[in-house]
Amino acid sequence: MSVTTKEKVLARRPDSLAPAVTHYCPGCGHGVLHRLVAEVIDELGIAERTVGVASVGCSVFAYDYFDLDFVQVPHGRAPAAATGLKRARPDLVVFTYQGDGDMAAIGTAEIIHAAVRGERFTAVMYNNSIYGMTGGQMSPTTLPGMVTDTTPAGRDPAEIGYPFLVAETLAAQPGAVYVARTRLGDMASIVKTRRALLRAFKAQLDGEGFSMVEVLGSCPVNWGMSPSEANAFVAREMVRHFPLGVFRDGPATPPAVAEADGGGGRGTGGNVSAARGTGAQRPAQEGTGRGDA
Amino acid sequence: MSVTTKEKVLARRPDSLAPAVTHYCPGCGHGVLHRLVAEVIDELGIAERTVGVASVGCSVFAYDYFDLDFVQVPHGRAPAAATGLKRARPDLVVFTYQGDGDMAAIGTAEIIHAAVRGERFTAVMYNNSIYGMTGGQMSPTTLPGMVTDTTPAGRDPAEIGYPFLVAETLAAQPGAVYVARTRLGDMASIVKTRRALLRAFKAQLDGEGFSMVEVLGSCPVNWGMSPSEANAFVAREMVRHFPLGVFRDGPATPPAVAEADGGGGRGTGGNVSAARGTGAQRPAQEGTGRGDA
Amino acid sequence: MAIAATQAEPATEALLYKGNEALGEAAVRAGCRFFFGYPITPQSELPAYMARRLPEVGGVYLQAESEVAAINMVLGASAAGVRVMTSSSGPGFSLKQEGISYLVGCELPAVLVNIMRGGPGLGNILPSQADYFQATKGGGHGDYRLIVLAPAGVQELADLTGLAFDLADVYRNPVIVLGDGLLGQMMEPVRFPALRPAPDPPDWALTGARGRPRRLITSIHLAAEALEAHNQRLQAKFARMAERETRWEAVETEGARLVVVAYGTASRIARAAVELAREEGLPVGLLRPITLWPFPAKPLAELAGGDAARFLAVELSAGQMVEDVRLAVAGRAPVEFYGRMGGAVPTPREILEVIRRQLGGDGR
Amino acid sequence: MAIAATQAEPATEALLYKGNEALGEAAVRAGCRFFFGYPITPQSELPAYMARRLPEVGGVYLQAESEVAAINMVLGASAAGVRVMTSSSGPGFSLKQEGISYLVGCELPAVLVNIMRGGPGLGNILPSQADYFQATKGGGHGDYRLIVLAPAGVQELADLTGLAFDLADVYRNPVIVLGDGLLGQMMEPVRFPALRPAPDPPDWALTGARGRPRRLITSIHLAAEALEAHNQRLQAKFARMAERETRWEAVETEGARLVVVAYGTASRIARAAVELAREEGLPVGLLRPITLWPFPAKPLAELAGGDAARFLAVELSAGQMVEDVRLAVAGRAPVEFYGRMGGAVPTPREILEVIRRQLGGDGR
Amino acid sequence: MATHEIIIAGFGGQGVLTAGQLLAYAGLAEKKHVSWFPAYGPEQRGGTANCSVVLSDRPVSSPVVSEPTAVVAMNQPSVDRFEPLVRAGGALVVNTSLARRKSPRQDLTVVEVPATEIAGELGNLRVANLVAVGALLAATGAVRPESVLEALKKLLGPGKAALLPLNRKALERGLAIGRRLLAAAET
Amino acid sequence: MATHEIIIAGFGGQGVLTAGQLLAYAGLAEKKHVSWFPAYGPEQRGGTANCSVVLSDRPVSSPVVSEPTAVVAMNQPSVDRFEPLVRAGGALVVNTSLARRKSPRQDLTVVEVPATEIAGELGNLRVANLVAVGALLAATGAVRPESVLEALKKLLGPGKAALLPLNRKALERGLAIGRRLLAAAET
Amino acid sequence: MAEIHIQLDQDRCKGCELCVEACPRDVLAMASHINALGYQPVEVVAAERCTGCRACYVVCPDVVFTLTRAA
Amino acid sequence: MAEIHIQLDQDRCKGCELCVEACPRDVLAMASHINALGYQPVEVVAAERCTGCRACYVVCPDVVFTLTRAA
Ligand SMILES: Cc1ncc(C[n+]2csc(CCOP(=O)(O)OP(=O)(O)O)c2C)c(N)n1
Ligand SMILES: Cc1ncc(C[n+]2csc(CCOP(=O)(O)OP(=O)(O)O)c2C)c(N)n1
Ligand code: SF4
Ligand code: SF4
Ligand code: SF4
Ligand code: SF4
Ligand code: SF4
Ligand code: SF4
Ligand SMILES: [Mg+2]
Ligand SMILES: [Mg+2]
Repeated sequence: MSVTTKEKVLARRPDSLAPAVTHYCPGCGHGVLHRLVAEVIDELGIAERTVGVASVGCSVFAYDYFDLDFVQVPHGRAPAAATGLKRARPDLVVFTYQGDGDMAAIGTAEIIHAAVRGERFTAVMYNNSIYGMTGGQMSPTTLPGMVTDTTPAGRDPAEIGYPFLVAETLAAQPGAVYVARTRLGDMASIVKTRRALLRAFKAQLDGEGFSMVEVLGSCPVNWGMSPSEANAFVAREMVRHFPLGVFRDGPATPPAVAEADGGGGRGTGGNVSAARGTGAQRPAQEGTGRGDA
Repeated sequence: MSVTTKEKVLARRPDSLAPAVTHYCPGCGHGVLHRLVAEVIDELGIAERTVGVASVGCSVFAYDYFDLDFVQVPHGRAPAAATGLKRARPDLVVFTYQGDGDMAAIGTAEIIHAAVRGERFTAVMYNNSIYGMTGGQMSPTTLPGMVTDTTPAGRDPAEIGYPFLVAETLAAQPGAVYVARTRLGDMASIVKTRRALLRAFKAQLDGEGFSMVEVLGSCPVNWGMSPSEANAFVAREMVRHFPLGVFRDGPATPPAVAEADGGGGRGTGGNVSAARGTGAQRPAQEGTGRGDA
Repeated sequence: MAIAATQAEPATEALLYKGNEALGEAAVRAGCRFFFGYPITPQSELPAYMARRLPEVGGVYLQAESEVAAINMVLGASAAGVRVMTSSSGPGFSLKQEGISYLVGCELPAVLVNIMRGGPGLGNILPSQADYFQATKGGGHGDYRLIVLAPAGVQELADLTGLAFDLADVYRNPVIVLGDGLLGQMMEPVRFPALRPAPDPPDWALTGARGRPRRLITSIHLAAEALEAHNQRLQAKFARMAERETRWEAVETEGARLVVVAYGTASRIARAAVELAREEGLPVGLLRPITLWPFPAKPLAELAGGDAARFLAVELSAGQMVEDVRLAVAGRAPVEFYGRMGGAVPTPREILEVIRRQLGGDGR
Repeated sequence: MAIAATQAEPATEALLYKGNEALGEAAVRAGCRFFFGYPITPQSELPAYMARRLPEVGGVYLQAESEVAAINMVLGASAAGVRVMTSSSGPGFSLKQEGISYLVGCELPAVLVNIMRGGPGLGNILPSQADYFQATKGGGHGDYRLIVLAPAGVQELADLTGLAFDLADVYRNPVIVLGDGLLGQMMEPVRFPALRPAPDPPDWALTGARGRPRRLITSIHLAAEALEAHNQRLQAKFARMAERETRWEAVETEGARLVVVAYGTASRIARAAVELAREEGLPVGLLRPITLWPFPAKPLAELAGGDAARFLAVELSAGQMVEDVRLAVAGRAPVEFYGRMGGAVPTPREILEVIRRQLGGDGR
Repeated sequence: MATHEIIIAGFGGQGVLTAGQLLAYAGLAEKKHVSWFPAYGPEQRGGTANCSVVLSDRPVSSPVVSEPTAVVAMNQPSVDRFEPLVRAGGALVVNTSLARRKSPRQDLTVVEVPATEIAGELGNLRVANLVAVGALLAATGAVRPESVLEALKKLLGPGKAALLPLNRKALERGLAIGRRLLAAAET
Repeated sequence: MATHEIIIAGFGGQGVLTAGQLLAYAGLAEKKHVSWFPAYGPEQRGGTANCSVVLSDRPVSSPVVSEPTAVVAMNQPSVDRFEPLVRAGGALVVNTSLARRKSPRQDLTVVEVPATEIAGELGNLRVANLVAVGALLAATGAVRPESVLEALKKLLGPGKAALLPLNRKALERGLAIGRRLLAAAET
Repeated sequence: MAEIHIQLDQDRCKGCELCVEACPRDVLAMASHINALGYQPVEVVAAERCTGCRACYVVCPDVVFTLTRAA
Repeated sequence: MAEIHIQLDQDRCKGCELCVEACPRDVLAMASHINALGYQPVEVVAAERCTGCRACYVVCPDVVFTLTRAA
């Protein structure tokens, strides 16, 4: 069934998405997020110079689903590999696609230092509060009380803390230029996610620094919910622990010096590059954190 | 020359400090920080149940200088080892003593997750903006423009970012109960550092969560300065990039939920432990960040 | 040290257990109360089991932020004198190599589990034995040796796990339990010994220097003389282990002209092949190393000096243990290799074919 | 691939270089433009050199946040098709093992330097050869092999570094340059070949799928058949390497009754000892493996089949390479071992004593 | 037969792994040597699965069955893959609801049972596995049906005891069909 | 002598490593085979240091000198440690400003020179190493003094060329003292 | 509104029902047959009601929909 | 103010001069001799001026000072 030339296309698979059927469970948001990334790449017309870095998690086979050059790297290390790639060929557009376990646990140091140094790639994180691929173990982003394979009595914050907030932590790093958290589920939230991804890739194209979008999504299978229930859980519960919003949007700046003396006049006698202006650094929350963002 | 009983002791080596002569370079602040930690342990009367965790850096031989049980662990992993120790024997008082390279580079994931989970030990970090032990390479906390062995033209923030702010980043993690940054040099700043250490160990004794003090100090040898110049550099330059202050002082709370709905009423239907009150989470800066703190 | 206890305590009824879960239960019964791990297939049932089970006995399961953190949590807990375990598979076990080298240098006991999968890289999650070199020759830096236990069934997995804790404590050295996805996932009946309480902290543990001089645990010895002396002490310890702790099983090796050498999962299939061969009247035996280090070189050398005219190493790898067989046999008889890789598992009949070819003399 | 180029280009005047710095310069001349590392003694002069030198040739030096990050930056850069290097010592090299296994699985070239120091654990910063097993048998998981080059002097260090890049590209496999603190710190004259430009990206590199089908670099093969096939391809490649790339130096081995086997730094001292022995008229030769993998088993076997009545392996370790010597000699002659550990370096006379004892026949 | 080497294969959700475990538990209760081993297709989610079960009066050598004495094939791919492996004289149970046999091997005892349909009749598609197990027991006598029911009781636990009658019924339907077909074949 | 195997030893700050490098550079300029190897005490900061320098007309085997043909000992611990190792007939230069000899070995050419004091006279304690090197050259002729000066020029580079005269003076003072002492000894 | 053409790639559908829920006009429903993946796929039951709002396309994780409007 | 007793463990002193700078009363100065560690250590040159303010002790990285006051 091909689309005839007489028709106006309202919606179709983006070119950067390969036609393969994914291995994702029914209703899993990874598929939606893949499509959004592909749409943004198409919109920016950068497919021919984009390289993706696949991480280890359910999205490990992302390389089969995008029609782009791809490399698959060790668990958690996608930001390091992306750094190597981008430093080697700054003309490429580079993005990582990672899970919460991948980025918020084993890959913590790599993502933070990418943000500190202002590496010019875009990190996309699918946060489903669980290790999906290995069968549903706790992640650092698991919600308090959530029962998983390794928190059989529910995550107890008194023992193992509250969820790790990746977007906020990265937004606070000096080399970050765009950091946002969005969610999937309904049409409006998906459209907002697309917009955030577009801004993140644009930030990379501008060459100013590190960009990242954390996307809250479901894992119906390991949560033991129907796809629809799982989406509702994202909208109702996840956002209470992970506020949606843009946490950084502006040129890379050293937060400390900025606070101390307004960002000007620093330098310790060495080759300090021209001081760049102090961008907006406070979270500009889009929604109220109550699931309506 | 022993002190006779007729005299009042104004100042003497704390008992928890071993009499060994250190291998530190003349004027290096590690010696002062060792003494302060020992004084605090003496003051709290906890020497007999305290275990130190030595990291890799110039302070690797800290175990020879404290009169305490000690274990020396791989570079950057002191927070993980301290976690294991404290989880195995919660009755012990456990602290790590780490450098900026150790904690802010290779050990980033370990220290952040200790703060996320609220591990009940105290981390002490000596931040001299350089890898002292290996001969003066750049650290993630090296100042812009600073010339090191591996930034021969000075750290260029446009290429490798501005310094990583460890205290601020840790203070933002949900399991942190006390996080401060102080400096060494003059008497007043040293006394403030001692006070911060005391609060940090007390927080551990209270059993509420993770505590940490980042102490700005010198490396005269690798900075190529006299001890006195080096101290002046800390007071004048370092503090402009690393504002002094208490960044967290209050019970562990999940920042996100606290922001979203005031910290009450959370829970996702599982076993959420009794919600604890929302402590002060905004940095309460002690000084102005201009070296007079 | 109560090595005997593990074996001697009255066993409970036989229960059907998955390998990974039997491993966990056996650890708990051996007095292990602390587990630090990071999820990875095909060992994930083990952490999940520990997460359920340890709180019941007053222990702690903690999911680390990474394998690197996990092995160093183990180091910290071990320094405090408790029985502690961690577990992973290929990629994660590679990340623990620095920590393992430190554990040895610090002389800290711990039980480390590797449930092997297909490699290199991410590979796949199917059974493999390609981490033999890493386990036995030292994947980490420096001169060191670990006892490596290679169970071939679920009961033995449970038994050797108990033994692993005892050996780790006796020698103050980490012990590896090396299995693969097949062993971890399969179910067999198992009888566990009675629950042992967690032992008291040993006299080197860090417990706070109350009423005694402070204790220090470190792997640093700056002077060449000091580090050489430390290494000599370690080497003497390794020599003692080699002398006392070598374990193997010989199946119909007496009078065998061909001796198949295989461990773990591969030995199960090799054993079936040997049975088929015996049914055909072929003079074939099986030597099954139970400790991969220390490797049972002596029994192999004796067989090579005796009736055995040739050896056949069978592994789920490109050929790793076969090097140790060759070292043991030292040229006295040909040593052939048959292996499958990447998660492929041979059938008994496939091995029987190889045996027939060997005995047919084509290979000579 | 321009292997010959490295050797054939007109050499510049001899310059006195520290080993670590010569390594860096040689890498730059071989077209390496990217270095990702993390400081550790005794290799720190190398990153410092690269930090100064690479910007001069339009390259990038980046100090990673850890060795784990460094090896994965290498992976990323290699995937982009550039010549790239990383470097470390013992503890840091252990941390790279997962990444190394991935590089092999992904068939990505890279040059990895380990300037060994005393272990296990933190040990000390003195010269050692105790990471031989890790380098040659695979410290990471899965079946894999790397070419391991073991230079014995600064000129050879420079030459082999150039060769390492070429071999890595030819075989699409990482290559290890294995030295120790002594080699890294010593100065000797060195002549460098002319500067080569960075090569164009090869036809598998990720450069963006402009005008061609997309490319994929991965180590994952989920099905047993697929991963076995991948491993078979890799093994075939390793076999080709073994056939073509074995390198060694034989010094007066002809007619020698005792052959000393030593590599790298130890071979320098062993050579002095052999010279002393020859001066005394003792029939002693030296076989120096230049590639540790593939190991020069054939020349050793030939010597064992010829005049050599015995072998003496000399290492700065508890005895690692000696296993490969034993495998090569396969029982045809006794193989003895002499080693020092923990940074201790033997004197030539000390080795001469051992040689005398061996030839005196006490050991027989 | 001293040793039963059984493969039970089907789609991911058809309960083939559980069916195998039931046989192993039953064998254990009968003091046999037993082993159970699961295998999944390369796809992680959904896809196919099978398990090897060995029941023997001597210690089990290989737990991976390569030449089964009996196969239960719950769908067509399983028939295609495993029918050729069954030993001569062995048994093959085919779930005809989801599979048609391919090669009519003459050297096997074949039991064709519409397990899924019967389960549907019983009101729960999930008990198709027990229907098939019933048929298997009819064909092989590998373990006694009562042992399977005992095992089932244990596996379900007190929480799900209510499901027992349904499962028993499924097992019995399978047994009955199997016995009937075999009797018919013999006559 | 076809091969000079030299050890230069002293405290961390005494420039013993640089002195050794100068010899190696000089040897290289004279087309000799050369090697230089530094060694530090176990203390990282300050402490003692030494280096091995080999100058030879054939390829250098071991770069680690264990039986030196000549030793320059800038302080007492260095005399204590290295004097016993010098080969019979070899040379020993002792910085008498910071060391007294222990065993008056008769089989050595000994040059005692107050290098630190002379350097002090010259206005910079740091050139004591060159005074000692001068004495060493007088005793061994390992390389020509001009080669050392050439090497020095290279090492200092244009930036520090101003230091050249001072260093030259130090070298010459050492040479002169050495030659005088040796001449005295011969007569 | 017959001008909207909903093209369904039914063999990709995993039957998650998210599109059915998302459609504001009840255009979609689950079919009763099983597709190649083993799922009951979505089907169009009231094409004439479709407004071309794209919600189905946007929420579908498996890119089952192609929507066109007659020009 | 002779009541303050400054006890110096001179063999620990590394001659960094930080105490000399820190002393508000110029009680301290660097000695001319070399100590066991190879440094010119600090010495007390005007004990009578000492107020017992502890600055020297507080800034000294090498715990050279013990300060007592006659009771
Ligand atoms: C070094 C290493 N450790 C562990 C694993 C096992 N592993 C694979 S995916 C994964 C976590 C996946 O969780 P997440 O990143 O949240 O992705 P999701 O599957 O939830 O999308 C883990 C722990 C591995 N492959 N490598
Ligand atoms: C795994 C590993 N990587 C690198 C090193 C080398 N190393 C030792 S100390 C150090 C950094 C020390 O810097 P810092 O932590 O700031 O402490 P400082 O010496 O400045 O007090 C490094 C990189 C090591 N020992 N182990
Ligand atoms: S396991 Fe969870 S995250 Fe993974 S594909 Fe299934 S639903 Fe998606
Ligand atoms: S190198 Fe720097 S940090 Fe280390 S002891 Fe010396 S002055 Fe202190
Ligand atoms: S485009 Fe809108 S109205 Fe039409 S089917 Fe899709 S969701 Fe329903
Ligand atoms: S959202 Fe997509 S996959 Fe889900 S039912 Fe609708 S068409 Fe099928
Ligand atoms: S106590 Fe105060 S006044 Fe006395 S010497 Fe010390 S700094 Fe000076
Ligand atoms: S501060 Fe301490 S070490 Fe420094 S000069 Fe004074 S007494 Fe000596
Ligand atoms: Mg996840
Ligand atoms: Mg530092």
